[in-house]
Order: sequence, then structure tokens, then C-alpha cells
Amino acid sequence: MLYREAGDFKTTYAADGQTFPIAFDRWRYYGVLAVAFGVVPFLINDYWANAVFVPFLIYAIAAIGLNILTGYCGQVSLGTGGFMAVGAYACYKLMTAFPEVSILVHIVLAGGITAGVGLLFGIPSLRIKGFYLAVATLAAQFFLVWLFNKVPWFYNYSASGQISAPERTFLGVAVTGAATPAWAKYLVCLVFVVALAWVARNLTRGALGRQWMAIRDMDIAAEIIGVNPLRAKLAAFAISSFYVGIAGALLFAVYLGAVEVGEAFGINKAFLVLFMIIIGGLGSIFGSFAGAAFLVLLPVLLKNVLVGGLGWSTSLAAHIELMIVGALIVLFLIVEPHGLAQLWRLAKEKLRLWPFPH
Amino acid sequence: MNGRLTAAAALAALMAAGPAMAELVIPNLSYRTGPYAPGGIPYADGFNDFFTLLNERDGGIGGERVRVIECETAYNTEKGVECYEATKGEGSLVYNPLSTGITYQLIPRATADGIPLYTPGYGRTSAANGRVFEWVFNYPANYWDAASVAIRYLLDENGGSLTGKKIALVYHNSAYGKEPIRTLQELARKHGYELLEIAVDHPGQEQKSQWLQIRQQRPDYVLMWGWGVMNAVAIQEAANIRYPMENFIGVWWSGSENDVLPAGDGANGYKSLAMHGTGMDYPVYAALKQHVYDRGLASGAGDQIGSVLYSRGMYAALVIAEAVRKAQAIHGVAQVSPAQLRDGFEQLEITEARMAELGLPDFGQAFAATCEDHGGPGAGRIQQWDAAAKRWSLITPFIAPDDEVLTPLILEDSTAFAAENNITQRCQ
Amino acid sequence: MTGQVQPAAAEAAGGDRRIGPVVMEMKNITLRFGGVTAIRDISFDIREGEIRAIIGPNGAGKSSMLNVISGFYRPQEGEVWFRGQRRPRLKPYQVARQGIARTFQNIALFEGMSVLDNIMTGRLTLMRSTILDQALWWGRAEREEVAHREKVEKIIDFLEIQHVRKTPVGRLPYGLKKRVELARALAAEPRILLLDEPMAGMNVEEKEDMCRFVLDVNDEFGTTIVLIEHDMGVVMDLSDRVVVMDYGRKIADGPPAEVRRDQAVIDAYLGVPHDG
Amino acid sequence: MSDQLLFAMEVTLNGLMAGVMYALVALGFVLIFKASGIFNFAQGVMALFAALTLVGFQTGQVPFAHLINAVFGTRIHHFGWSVPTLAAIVATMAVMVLMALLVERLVLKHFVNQAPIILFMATIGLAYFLEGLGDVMWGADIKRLDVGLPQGISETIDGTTFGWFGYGFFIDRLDIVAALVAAALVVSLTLFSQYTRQGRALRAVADDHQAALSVGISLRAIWVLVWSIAGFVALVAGMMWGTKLGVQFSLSLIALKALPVLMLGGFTSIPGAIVGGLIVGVGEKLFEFAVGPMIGGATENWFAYMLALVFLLFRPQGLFGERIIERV
Repeated sequence: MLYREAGDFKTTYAADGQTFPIAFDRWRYYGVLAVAFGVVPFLINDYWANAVFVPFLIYAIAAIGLNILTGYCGQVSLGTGGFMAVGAYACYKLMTAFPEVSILVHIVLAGGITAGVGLLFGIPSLRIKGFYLAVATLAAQFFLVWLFNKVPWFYNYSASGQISAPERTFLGVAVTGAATPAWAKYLVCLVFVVALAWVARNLTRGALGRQWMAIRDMDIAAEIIGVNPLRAKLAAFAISSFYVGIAGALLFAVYLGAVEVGEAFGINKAFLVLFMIIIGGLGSIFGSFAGAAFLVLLPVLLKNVLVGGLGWSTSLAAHIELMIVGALIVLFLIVEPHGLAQLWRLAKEKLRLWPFPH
Repeated sequence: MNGRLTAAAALAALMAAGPAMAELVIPNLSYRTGPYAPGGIPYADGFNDFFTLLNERDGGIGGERVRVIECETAYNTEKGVECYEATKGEGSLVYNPLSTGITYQLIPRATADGIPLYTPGYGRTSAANGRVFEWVFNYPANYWDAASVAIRYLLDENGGSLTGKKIALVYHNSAYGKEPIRTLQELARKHGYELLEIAVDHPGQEQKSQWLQIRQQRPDYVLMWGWGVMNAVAIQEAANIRYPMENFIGVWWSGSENDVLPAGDGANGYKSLAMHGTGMDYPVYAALKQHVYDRGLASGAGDQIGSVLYSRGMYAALVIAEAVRKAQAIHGVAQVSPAQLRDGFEQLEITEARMAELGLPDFGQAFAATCEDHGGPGAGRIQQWDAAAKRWSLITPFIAPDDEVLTPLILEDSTAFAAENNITQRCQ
Repeated sequence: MTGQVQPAAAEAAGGDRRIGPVVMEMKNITLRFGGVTAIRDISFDIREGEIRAIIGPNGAGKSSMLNVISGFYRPQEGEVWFRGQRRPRLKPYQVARQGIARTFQNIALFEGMSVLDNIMTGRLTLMRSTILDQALWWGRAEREEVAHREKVEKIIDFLEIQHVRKTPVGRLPYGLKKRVELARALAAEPRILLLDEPMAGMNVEEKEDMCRFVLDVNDEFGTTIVLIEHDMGVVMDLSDRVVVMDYGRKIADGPPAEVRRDQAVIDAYLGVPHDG
Repeated sequence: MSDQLLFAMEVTLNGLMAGVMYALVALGFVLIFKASGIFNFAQGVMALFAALTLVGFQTGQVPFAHLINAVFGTRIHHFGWSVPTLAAIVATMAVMVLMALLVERLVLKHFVNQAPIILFMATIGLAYFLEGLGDVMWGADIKRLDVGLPQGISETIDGTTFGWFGYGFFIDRLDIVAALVAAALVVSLTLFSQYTRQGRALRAVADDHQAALSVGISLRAIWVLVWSIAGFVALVAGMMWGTKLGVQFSLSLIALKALPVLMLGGFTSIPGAIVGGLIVGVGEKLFEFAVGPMIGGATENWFAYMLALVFLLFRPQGLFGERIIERV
């Protein structure tokens, strides 16, 4: 009976336009934030940070970024891995060139540099449409990985071409490097996620978001009613790449600490993030989180159940795990084709009517 | 209800980071899926089987049973990190991830956590410098040793001079594949051969351009730094263009049955480096059969025994077991800690006699580690594939690398790492 | 030159209404697609505040004409004059910003968005907040959003679609979709509103509603309306002047009463064999 | 003739041959896309699965041996017999048809009238599932595939060209076979779609779903048919590539080489797949030959996409796509 909009009247348009119009949703949201900031950091250990929370948060950022481009603006991108690599390498170059500047600034700057690169590869979107556009981002994906592998300047001429993050601190606490405490890693990522998700929400509910969705739903009509497709698409590419770049920088600097471009940012990463937003729900910020959670947590969970719980051999478990993930994707789709976010919405709608469905 | 139970079990499994039990916990970060599974499977089997043998025959090491925790990484760094964190809490003693990428990942983590890393024949080469890399061991040989051994072998073949020769390096376009380039360049300067660098992108199923280039440029020798499907394709393509196989030498990661079998007879005469012996002609296999295979305790499908990578996995397990033994001797406890095991690694000495005792005479080289030297002598042998008999045969004794060239390179790279990470050098 | 009406006559015809001077003029427009000529040398004008209809049989080139006006098609020959100036080659969105809005023959709503959001897109040309304002959602962006929302709510009231405000348009019935499309066009506060068959596929009741809305828009906001319609009854009732097209050419132009009597028009509609 | 020119000619010829191998993979994508508008992400895994099954049958492996052994504690691996190649191919084809049936029954059936993106997603799930299934059924170790296809340099071409130019060209005999097979495949697919009832139904569905349904063509039957054909194409591609690489996981990654081909040739055109394959093959090989050494090599992966990108900038509808006229 708590989950009601009846009696929850809005008296202004501002209140009507807010993110969580139902009071219960709002409280739950504050509750999640309070736990995330106030409780988790005190409980978290290395395993939970490195295996679960940090990758989840970082992939959520990448998924929000890709969702802006693909889910909101309708431009398919298979270049996420390459753009993450730009973020990671930009961050590395900045970290090593200007060690006195705060690492958090570097991460944001890395996002900015990625935005520029994304803009460049977004230009073909004006001529090439639909799935064919994926070719531009695929070109970016393969070219960028090749570039970072080939040009020694990017990895500071190290012998193997690996980049590794030196230790950097924020307020006296290490946030990169091996000495970083689990809670610091987690909090850095959490702050970025919360800030970026909030900005994404603002952008997608306002004028720019409507331009994107208009382009997505019918680009010709959008142009005729006054949307400048060049500006809207390039804005989507730039902002999306900004997010993806920050995710790449965090993945490298905070999460992994050392990466090799072909392995960490290959085409698989591009597919992985795309799968996240499709499974989570295109055009939904919540869906980005849901998709990231699904694809980061499910394999870990399955592995723990099959190997740890049931005692199967790792190889059999790994193979069966693939089958289960595949079957679950198909099953979810059969139940609800528009992703986890839509499933969640439907569940809430049912709840809203409960216990009087008629 | 059922769902809740499963969830609870999962949660329990996730939380299972309980106190270390009276066992020697040795994780096996393996990969039995993904593009590199054909290499990962035999290695993991050999690694597991050797510890099973010790448990079954000797009741463990020094009276402590060994518990091997296998964790699937799929050769993926993120999964590698997950595996590391998941097994770390179980009291893991040493990590051997069989992936250069994961090794780079784990060096700072393991150093911070005080857990040794053992990366024989792969990983970060300059970790051979124990002054900088306190927790990392990569003896008996590393990538740069391999490059140097290959060139030494070619020098021997050519009466001591490679002047005017053209040598091509076909390499996996990754951190791993790029490892030998610097060494080979230095050696080219020293010996006057021309080095032709030919990159193959992951995964490397299509190498027409590379091999046409070789056909057109006609190098005298081809060296290969490959892994996974790239090896098989390269050997196939070399056979296709009728490149003389005896002039084609792969690193030890390009010299397993997986790499030569798909090419059939074409692969006959292909050579590769070897840091240990191969095949079933060692007494240890009788023991393995008796205590492990006949009791149905074999790891995996049990069909990899005696293969090159199985032997390598077994060799790695053997060295770890010896280090544990050494640590037990030094500290006088059976249940050693990771820090104590590190001491065991650092003072480990393996002699020919000891290898024979372990049932592997003339299998690996003798070496003794020190505080400074975590890299071992770095010698390697050459093995050649006999396609008709489907077996590798060793055709040279151990060849020592050219330390005159390698030592400064290792020093340079490790010093740079020390400076970057504010590490004060040890062993002064 | 059949049925060409002089501007003076048109002025006389609508003398009691607020019809102003010529706001847009098409001069000798010719439009080809490959070898097909869709529009052949057509000229006509549009006066401020009038309801101007374009009629003709199927394939006459009416929609193409509307697309030329909205800048979506670029004619190979001819000029478009807007408010006394020759219009340069503009992109469709630039035309929209000059105050020309339209609806589409086959509804072109944004199916993935709610009715409210669809109508809000109509106001995009009037919004001024920067990306940074929007990202942070304080000050200008929020104020602007609320101000535009108020305007949009008025249009929603006006077109009587309050009850579906938050429904995704994909779920609406056809008639309502047409109304939402009109709402979106109106939201842009256009000088000239182009309606491409606003009543196609509607039942009598819906048609009556739509007629009322068109007249009200014209009356209340003084919006100039250019309209394509098949239903002759509707055209005769609504429009001040009518352009008749057939096979890409203009065959008549003038007040409905005159056009109706025009022999070429009667022939075209009855299907007298064509001689050219 | 100068050496460089001869080398370039040899590279071009080999590029054409590589292009045929890419086109073989791309064909499977095109078939399914044309008939049902689905971008079948699982096509590469299907090729792997087909090749695994073929080797398994040939060598008499016990399917699911791994699982059976784990559950029952047995140690079975092989039946101890080997099956003649042709019989194994027929049996594998039967498995692929069965797979098509199951895919239709268990997956596609539930997605009638759904958006293409959702069907694409379903094929992602399918790809995961098949990858796992292939491993569980046949094991993840590398297997040698020998169906009697010739391999190695063609002596005839080598000798002939040596006679002409004083430099013998290298052409792999497997590639020649692949080219012949590709040609036969395209011809038989064309004949099938032109002259058989099912083929015409297929074309009708490709042209207009709704219209085809309204004249009584069963979409579900068509789906089974087209997935079976795609399964057959996957088997052929798997055989060709499997002979070259050995049968292992990396075989499924050949799909990546088909992507730029599809972009270039268009997703709906069979000739497009062939011509696109040839252009990509020649383009990337020539670029690697001419420019690669100057910029460090390994350019093939990205160059294929750059080539497709530049091409699409001039012809956004792809090679054989119809010119797009925008309407509202």
C-alpha cells in the first residue's frame, strides 16, 4: 500500500518532471545512496571491491555512455573498447606527465580527450545510417587499439608495451597503485558513477535528450521539426565518449592498475558493453546499471555456485556457465523483450495497482 | 524457497573467505575456455596432477597436504583479478597465472599483499632482478633468454657468424609478442644479422600477407613468438610456401603438439625452444600412472599426459613444491606462510641429482636462486618435430643465453620500474 | 493558364478576415527525381493569415510541394521567397527555425516518447539553454523547461488531449496521433503551418474535430496554414484559396468557389485523358 | 617485370583468395539477414559448432563425454571407431538441421513480429549457449580436421607463372578449393531460390514479410529452412577454416573478418558478400604489403574497416544496396 501515486499530488511542473515522481521510489533511491556511501565502504574488502563493486560501477559508467549514444540517440557503436582505451592512455600520459595534478582531474581530462576522439569518429554518422554506421566505430575500435600498440610514445617506451598506473593519492589516501585500500577504489568509482548518472539523467530529460530521442525515433522528422542532426549526433558522440573515456581511465588506473591495450580494450569489450545496454534496456539509465550488474555479477555468481557450491570442475563449470548465461538472455527476452529496465517498470506498474488490480 | 536456498548458497560461496586451514593452498589460475584454451588445458592438467601425485604418494609436502584451487581466467585479465581476489583469502601461497597480461596485473598486487608470483618462461622478464622484484620469480628462463638462446643456436649452426644473414621474427602483436624485439635488435647489432619484424594481430587466423612477405623477402631463418591459433596457422602457412621447416624456430610457447598437429606432415622438421624435456620417457610417469591415473584422480580429461604443455605445467608444480620444501626446511614449519615460501623460492637450488630423484632426470636445467637472481641461468634446448612419429625430440643440450647483452637490458628495465614505483633496491 | 486568380481578387474574396500581405511565394518551382519530374514549373503565393489548400489527384506532387516549402526537397529550378526575401538553400532544420512547422501524411511522431515529450520537441527551436545548463539542471535549464511546459500544457488543453499526456505515442489510436502531431507543430508557434492530409483516414466525427481545430488555430493564433486535403468538402469549407495540381503542374488557383467550377479541375478529378 | 610488381601481383591474387574465405563466412550472415532481417551474431559460433561436430563424428568421439564422466565417474572418450568423412558430413548436416529446428522451436518462435534489435539480442544469447554446448559436447582442446581437402602450394600455378615471369606465384590449393566451393555454393543457392518452391517462398518473405504471410507462406517453416541453410553454409565455412586452423575456439572469431565484408557488400546481397569479400581481401593485403612495413604492420584488422568506411561515405547504401531516397 506504500507504493502509490494517489495522494502524491504535484503542484508544479518542476515537481512533475522530477526523476522519481513517486515518493516511495524517491525514498528507496535515497536509501540506496545512503547505504552505498555510508555502509558499504566500511564493510568492503578486496574481494568484493575488485571482483564485484568496482567493475560493476565502471561498466555502469561505460554502459550509461553507450546508452546515450545507442539507446537515446539511436547510433549503434561498436567502438567502446577503443574509446575506453583512449581514456586509459590519456589518463596514463597525463598521470606520468603531470604527477603534481590530482588524479581525479586527470580522469576527467581523459574523458574530455576521449570526447574529442569520439567526435571525430562520429562525423561519418551524418552520411551513414543504421547498422552500417557500426563500421565507423569498428574502424575506430581496431585502429585505436592498433595505434596504442604500435606507437611507443603512448606507453612511454616501456619494454613490453604495457602501461601501469603509478601510485597517486587524493587527500593523502592512495587511489591508484597497489596500495589503494578497497574502500578508496570503491568510493572513487562510486562518486564518478553518481555524478555521471545524475548528469546523464539531466541531459536525457531535457532539450538535448529530446533531440536525441527524436533522431533515434525518426531522424527525418526530427530534422524537419528543427533538430540540427549534425549538432545533436555529434553531441551524443562527444558526451557518450566522455563517459566511456572516464570508464576506461578508471578501469586502467583504479581497477586494473596495468593494462595491455589489445587484451583489455579489444573488440570483446565493445560487444560486452553493447550487450549490457541491450540486456539492461536501451534508452534507460537504470537499464545501464541493470545490464552492467547482470553481465558482471552473473558470471561471478554462477562460478561461485557451480565451482564453490556444487564442486564441479572449473572447465565444466565454465562451459555450463556460458550455456546458462546464453539461455538466461534468451529467456529474459522471451519474458520481456525490452530489457531488464522494462521488466522493472512493469513490475512497478503491477505493484502500483496491488492489491486492487481492477 | 528453492531460489532462496540457491541464493544463500551463492552468498555463502561468495563469502567463503574463511581462515586458512592446515593445508598448503596453491591456486591454479587456469584457462580451459576461450581462444587460448588448447594451451591452457594441458598446462593446468600437468600442474594439478603433480600435486595430486605428491598428495597421494607422499601425503603432501613435508606432511602437509596440498590443496590446489583451480580458477578459470579464460586468459582474461579481469577474470584473473577476480580469481586472485577470490583465492587470496584462502591462504594462497603462490600464483602462477600462465598469462603475461595477468602477471603484469598481479605484480603490484601480490607485492603489496606479500604473496610470491612464480612465472617460469613468461611474465615480466626484468623480474629476474631480485633487487627490485622481491616477490616475483621467473627462473629457470625468460623471454629474453629464449631470444638469445635461439640466436646462439643459429650462431652454432653457422660456424659462429650470422653476418649478412636475414632473420625474421613473426610475433603476436601484443605485450607478450613484443618482448623479444629489443633483445633481438641488440643481438643484431652485435652479430650483424638483419632483423625483419613481422607482426600478426590477435588471434591470427589469417596470415597470408605475413607469409607472402617471408616468401618474397626470403629470410634465412624465421623465429616465432606466438600463442594460440596463431602458431598453428603460421606453421601451416610456412609449410604451404614450402619454407624450410628446419630454419623455422618457435619460442617454447610455440612448440607444443597443438601447434604442429593441425599442419600434419607439413610441420615435419619444425623446431622450437624447450626449457624442459617432453614425452613419456621419464620415471615420474610410472608414479603418476600408479598413484593418479589408475585411481581416476587425473585432472581434466586425462588425455594430455606427456605433452609439451602438460610437462611444463608439471615442471612449474615441481619447482613450487621444491620451494615449499625449502621453505619448510628454512623455517622449520610444515605449514609455511607466503612470506616463508618467498624465502624458499629465493634460496631454492635444484640440481641434476634432485631432478633425477624426482623422476625427471635430464628434464630441466639445474639452477640456484639468490637474493639478486630470480631468473635462473636461462638456458634452453632446441627440440624438433617428427611428424611421422608425432613426437618432439631434443636435438641440442642446454644452450646458455648471452648474459653480456641481457644483463644490462634487465637492469635498465627493472631500474626504471623501481624508479617509477619508488622501490628501494634490496640485497645490498 | 486556367483559373489563375489575381491577388486582388483573392483579397476581395477574403476581405473580412485578417488576411495580410504575401508572406511566401513559390516562383517557377521544378523538382525532379532522376528522370521523373514531380513538380513542373509551379508558382503560387501564400498570404499572411490565410488557409491555403493544395489539392489534386494522387501523385499530383502535392506532398512534394510541401516538402519543398519545408526545405526537405531542394527544387532543381525556381525560387522560394519568404517575407520579401529570396530564401537561400537551407537545411530543413533551418527552415523550421524560420517558423515553418508541419505535420506529415504518414504520421511521423517519435514513437518511443510520451505525448508530452513529443509535443515538447516542437519547442526545441525556441529553447536556449546550453548543454552545460542542462547537464547540471539548475537555473536556466529548469526554468526554461517549466516555462515551455506551461506553453505546451496550453496546447494540450486546446487540443483536448490531457488524458493521454504521459502515454507513449506508440499506444495511441490513429486519430489521437494525428492530433498529437498537430500539437507538436503548434508548439513551435509557427508563422506558417503545413498540414499534409490532416484528416486522412479519420471518421466523420474526428474530421469535424480536426476541422474545428484548424479553424481555431487560424483564428486564435492567426497562423497561416497550408493544407493538403483530399476531402473536397473539407477544402471548400476551410480554405481561403486553393491551388490545384495534376501531374506535377498547376491547373488552377483561386477561391474554392471558382476552382470548383474550373473545367480543367473537373477533368482532372473525373479522369479525362491527359494530353501531355 | 620488376620484383615489386610481381610481388604485388602475387599479393593481389592471394588477397582475392583470402577474400573468398571471408565471403564464405559472410554468406551465412547474408542468408539469414535477407530472409528474416536478423543479424545473426551466432554465425561464427555455428561454424565452430559444425566443425566440432564434424570432427567429433569423424573420430568417433563420445559426445558429452566430459559431462558423463563428471557425473558418473566413468572414463569414456571415444567409441573406438572412425566414420568416413562423407557420412560424418551428412550426420553433421543432420545435427545442423536439428539445431535449426530447435532454434526455431525454442527461440525464434517467441519473437515473431519483434524488432530486429531484439532478435539480434536473442542470437547473442544463442551464441553464448552454442559456445558452451560445443565445449561440453566435444571438449575445448584443439582438434585436427582432415576431410581430404588439399593444402599447400599449387605446383601448377607456381610452375606456370615461373615460366611466364621467372617468379612462381604462391597460391594455396585449399584456397582454390574454397573458391570453387564458394562458386558452387552461390550457384546452387541461386538455383535453389529461383527454381524451387521453398526458394521462391524464401524470396517472397525476403521481399515482403506481410505479403508473404498473407498468401499463406509459413514464416516458421521459412525460418527453419533458412537456419538450416545457414547451418550448411556454416559447416562449409567451418570445414574450410577448420582445415586451415585446426578446430578450436578461435574458429568462431572468423566472424570478425566477415563484418567488414558485410558492411561493404551490404547485408542483403549474396553477390555483395562475394564482391565485398574480394575487395576487403585485396585491399587489406595490398595495404599491408605496400604501407604495412612503413608503419609497423598488423594493419589488416583496422584497414578492412577503414576501407569499408571510406567506401560507405561515398555509397551509404553499400555496394549492391539500392539508392536510398528519403521520404516522409
